[in-house]
Amino acid sequence: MSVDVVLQVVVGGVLLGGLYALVAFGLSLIYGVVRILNFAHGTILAVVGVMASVMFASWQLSPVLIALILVPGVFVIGALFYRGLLRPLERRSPLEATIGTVLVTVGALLILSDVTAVLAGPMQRNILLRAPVIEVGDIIISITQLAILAAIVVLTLAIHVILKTTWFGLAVRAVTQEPVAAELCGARSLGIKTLTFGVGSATVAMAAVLYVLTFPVDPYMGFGLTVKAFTIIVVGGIGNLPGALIVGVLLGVAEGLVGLFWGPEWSPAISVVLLLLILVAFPAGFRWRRA
Amino acid sequence: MLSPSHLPLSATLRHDRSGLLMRASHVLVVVFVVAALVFAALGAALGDTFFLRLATEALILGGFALSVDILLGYTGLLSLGHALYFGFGAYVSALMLKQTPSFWLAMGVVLVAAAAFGFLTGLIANRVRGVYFALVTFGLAQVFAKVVYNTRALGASDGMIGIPIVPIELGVVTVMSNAPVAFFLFTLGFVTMLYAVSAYLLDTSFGRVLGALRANENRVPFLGYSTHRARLAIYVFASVVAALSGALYPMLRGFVSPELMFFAASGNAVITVVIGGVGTLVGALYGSVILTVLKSVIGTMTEHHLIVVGLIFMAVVIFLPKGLMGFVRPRVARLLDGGGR
Amino acid sequence: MTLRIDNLHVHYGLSHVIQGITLEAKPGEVVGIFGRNGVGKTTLMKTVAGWVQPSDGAIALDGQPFVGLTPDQICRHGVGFVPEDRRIFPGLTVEENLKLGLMQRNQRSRAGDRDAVARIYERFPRLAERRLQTGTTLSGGEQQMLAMARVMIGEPRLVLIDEPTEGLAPMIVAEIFAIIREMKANGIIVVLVEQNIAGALAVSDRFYAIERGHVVLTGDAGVQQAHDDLMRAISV
Amino acid sequence: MTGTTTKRGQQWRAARVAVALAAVAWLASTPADAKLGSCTDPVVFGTTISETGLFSTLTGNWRKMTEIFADEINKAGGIKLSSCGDKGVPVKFVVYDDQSVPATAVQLYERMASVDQVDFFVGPDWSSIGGPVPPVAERHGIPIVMGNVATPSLYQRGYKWVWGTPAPAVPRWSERYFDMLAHVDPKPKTIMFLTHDNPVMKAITAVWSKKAAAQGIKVVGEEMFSADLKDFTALIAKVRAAKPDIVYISSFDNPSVPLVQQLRQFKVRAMDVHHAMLTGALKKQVGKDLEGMTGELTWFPSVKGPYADLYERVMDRTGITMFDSIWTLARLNSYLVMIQAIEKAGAVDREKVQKALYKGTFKSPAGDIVFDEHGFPDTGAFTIQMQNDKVEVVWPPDVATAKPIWPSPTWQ
Repeated sequence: MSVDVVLQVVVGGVLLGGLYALVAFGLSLIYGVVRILNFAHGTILAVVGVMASVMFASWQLSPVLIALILVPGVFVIGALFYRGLLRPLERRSPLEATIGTVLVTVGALLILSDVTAVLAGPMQRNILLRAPVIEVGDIIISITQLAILAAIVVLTLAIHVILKTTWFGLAVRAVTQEPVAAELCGARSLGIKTLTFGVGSATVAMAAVLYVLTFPVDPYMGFGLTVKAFTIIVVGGIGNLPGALIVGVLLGVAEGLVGLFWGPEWSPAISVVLLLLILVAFPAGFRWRRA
Repeated sequence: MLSPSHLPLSATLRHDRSGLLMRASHVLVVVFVVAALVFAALGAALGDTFFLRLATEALILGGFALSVDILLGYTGLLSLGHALYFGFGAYVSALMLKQTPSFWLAMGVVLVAAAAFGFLTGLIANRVRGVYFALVTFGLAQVFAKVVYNTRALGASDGMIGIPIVPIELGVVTVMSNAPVAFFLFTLGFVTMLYAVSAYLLDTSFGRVLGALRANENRVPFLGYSTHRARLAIYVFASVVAALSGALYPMLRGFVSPELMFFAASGNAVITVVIGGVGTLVGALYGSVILTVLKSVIGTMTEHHLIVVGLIFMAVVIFLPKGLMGFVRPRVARLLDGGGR
Repeated sequence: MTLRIDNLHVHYGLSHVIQGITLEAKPGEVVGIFGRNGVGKTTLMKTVAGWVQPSDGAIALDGQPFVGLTPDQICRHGVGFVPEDRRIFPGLTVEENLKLGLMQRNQRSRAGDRDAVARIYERFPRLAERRLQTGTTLSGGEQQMLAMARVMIGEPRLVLIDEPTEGLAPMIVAEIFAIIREMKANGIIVVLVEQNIAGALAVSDRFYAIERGHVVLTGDAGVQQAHDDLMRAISV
Repeated sequence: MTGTTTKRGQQWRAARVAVALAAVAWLASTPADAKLGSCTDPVVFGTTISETGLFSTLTGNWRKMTEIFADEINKAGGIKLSSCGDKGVPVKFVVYDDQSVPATAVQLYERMASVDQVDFFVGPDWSSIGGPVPPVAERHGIPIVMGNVATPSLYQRGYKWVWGTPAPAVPRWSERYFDMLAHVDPKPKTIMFLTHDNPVMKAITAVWSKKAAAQGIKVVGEEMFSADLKDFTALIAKVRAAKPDIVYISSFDNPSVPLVQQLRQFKVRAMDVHHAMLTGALKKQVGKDLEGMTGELTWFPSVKGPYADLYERVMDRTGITMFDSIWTLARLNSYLVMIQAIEKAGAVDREKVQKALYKGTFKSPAGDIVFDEHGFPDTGAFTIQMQNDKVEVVWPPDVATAKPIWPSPTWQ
């Protein structure tokens, strides 16, 4: 196997992994602040991806414009989903609340996937931009890929800056680390949770638009992505975005290399296996412990 | 805190209350069985096969849901991959029956194999709690389903077909697995037996430890039980109940396919329990009948059944959090209580 | 400006933890709450702060009823709570911890925030030295200082302090009592739960002794006879 | 005693519920009015279509197509029965959605056998569903002609009532393509197989990699991928390293969409890229990237055969083309074969129809369907190529609409 082949796979893996990391950011924010594992998280990517490609196919809108239309919409829907359906469950006993949130988010997953499949068809779609490619030796990188990579970097930095410098970011970090203390300080927990659900969903929506620019989406692919994103935040640490970025990229590269050396049919399985191994090895290692 | 003298009193009160509820469950099972017998009589009189076989499937899935309720209702563990054990039972049974069509041998092997399999996988799953438990069980089921899906010897994605008709010797009578009425009655008896064993086990002191386990995880070690071992034991038991129910599936339908292990199957069992009522045991049986009827009607009426299923999912969780039995059972208990005095 | 607790009852499941407590505190007053472990002192504090919902009774600050409000709402009505385990944000810096305390204020400006942080640093030079360290790297005494500073920066009207001196060196204990005196001087109502009875009585104006969810004794902290009664009431 | 009355009340209520349930079930069922042996009542065909789930992309509009098919047959006078004095009897369909789930399909065929009391079964499709359904037909003694169930071993289980019309059958899938490869210039020397992880596709690769080697084309690689793979970089890197003359993609159309796109993006070069399932659905999704690729088509209107007009009318009225929906031929063939079998039998009689089907030969627009003793047919396919954004049949030459362009210029 030549070095070029391996490098080509690594480049593809970095790109895919960066997108995984973006998906994981949203899940990490939501899980950290609201403590609900949103099983429908990855499905948002699938659904928004399908919508974006339909919009592109029917009206030839530019992907930037599509993002500007879809992302705020998803923000609002995410926030309403939390307020309308999940928030009322928090009043129940912890066990009932856990079961309730799992079932409601799984129910949302089923409905979202199926409604999308009915309206847009169950097939795969993407936005194909015919961009020139750069050839470095035997390695091929398209301009689209470079643009996506740049967008991932910019978005990651933007989220990082928001978390580090704004009041919202401070509150998010505080609630993630010490929900009790944050409320003691007067942080408006309902507002922060609602906002976080919106922001987390909007982050996936952005990832979705970038994703369909090179990889296809279909309405039923979401759950696999949720598992990947969850693997990433479990390994990288909840609320730790740089960690998520590194782990996401490593996961993307690992999937590529497993495909290269072992067989592509096993690529989608490694995140599940990795997740199982981590949870078995460190059953409580990733739960935030008070110092 | 309370004075020590208060504790035993409240504990007895609570036990009486749960005992009453359990008795209400038993009454509801009797009602269920009677209704099923009436249904069987009707079916036999009208010479029906389809509805009887559909009802038999509902019973089998009810047994599967029962095992999910044992976990969810009695230890608070939400499994999203319990179809793994249902499918395991179905596959082991199918493999055995293709070798020798002996019912008791197949069931025996399923019992032993499922206990061993449940123990090994339980060691993994029981390392984590809460939402992580849901995720690990989901992951385990996915990995195994993928392996089955890719294994030629197990029929891969096509599954295994051609499971022979099995004679079930019951001493005086022999039930053929393709006889609609007889096999329905046999399955009814079998699932009722699964219910009775589960109810008995959960009513022993061991069962009450589990109840305490759910109520307060940190306090149980002081009672002198190992929470980990108790949890593992119930996990193995639930796996065996699921596998024994699954073992009947190939006898009814004559085939097994990897879909039996997929998330949809696990998810269905969870909805069944939630619709029926978590922690009631009998709710699993009622829930299964309701869901089977619903899906059968929806399935022939609309092409978009998943949307409907998803909506039912959410609606039940939001509006009927205690399920059907959570609503009915306390009323029956009150009647029983009134009748006792 | 008074805190009024009227016939408060709290249940944890089946146990009746607080069984009708009535209590009052005025601005500039330090009220000590004493009792053995597990008699409901911490529960009382948590109930005032909104962490536990009472099953009966009323709590009001300045005529504003608290029952039914969420902890963050109560907090923004001017109630600061320094819990026993301090609840420092482990991954945030000292300065970020302090800034979170500012969320308690209802009227805020950039300049006001900056001034408030600067004033706290003046008062707590140790925290200024460690402003960019994360919460976990602080010593126990420093964490307690930070917890109290985080409450003070929000300019509360009522401060609930639960076991502030537990496990700390005598020098720091003295410092903590000094801070409580400053709060009192600023006209803040302080409700203090403390095992160090002698030290606590020295800063308190009045005290309540609690036994099995009831107030069994109340008295003036400045009177020696009351001290003796208190010791009798809460020891066996 | 209140206790006993309560219990009795419960039982009464339960009995009422049971009766109500049975009544609801009865109402929910729609018993068809067919009578075996009758000359006036319609002949009822029972079938399921995978309208939702995994295979739903492959069955667009089939319910409507089925109704239109019945309509066309009935307009032409229905099924001619000699036992009824060559009087035509209308045909009627009972159609359910099997949700692409074997268990659901089995339930529905049971239902059609006992509740709807259909006369004959046609369909279903796909091997995973075609496996468990035949025992239902066997148990009830109802002849079944399945559609796209292409795995030969499924038929070799000693069934008496089971036939199928998959087109093409796996052993003859790429027959004409490999015939073409033997005639083109320059001759390809190497081939690489990229296989979708699915039993049918794996079977195709197994058959045709052997055939390629026998024909002197060296197999330089065989790679598998799963349906949910989105990033094919690793696989394509291997293709680029192996430099095969022919890239043979053995995959359903949907999972290979990103593969085709990424093959183009990474500028893979070859004489030809062949797709075992080059369909309109694929074309809709990858567009121009398909240009120059070759594939199989089961039937094309230019191939005039018996019943070609009927099929064209049905497809026109439904609004589908064979290229958009390549599985349509086998589906329609299953209907057509059953109708011919009933006409041969001369009566609506399951036993006589069974005898007519056994080792029978039936007409279809794509050529004769000849059943072996297991009920498996012998049907091939035509080789097509995308030329100037249009589908052209390029092999065999006698029915071709265009000459093959070789080597395919878009892959240079």
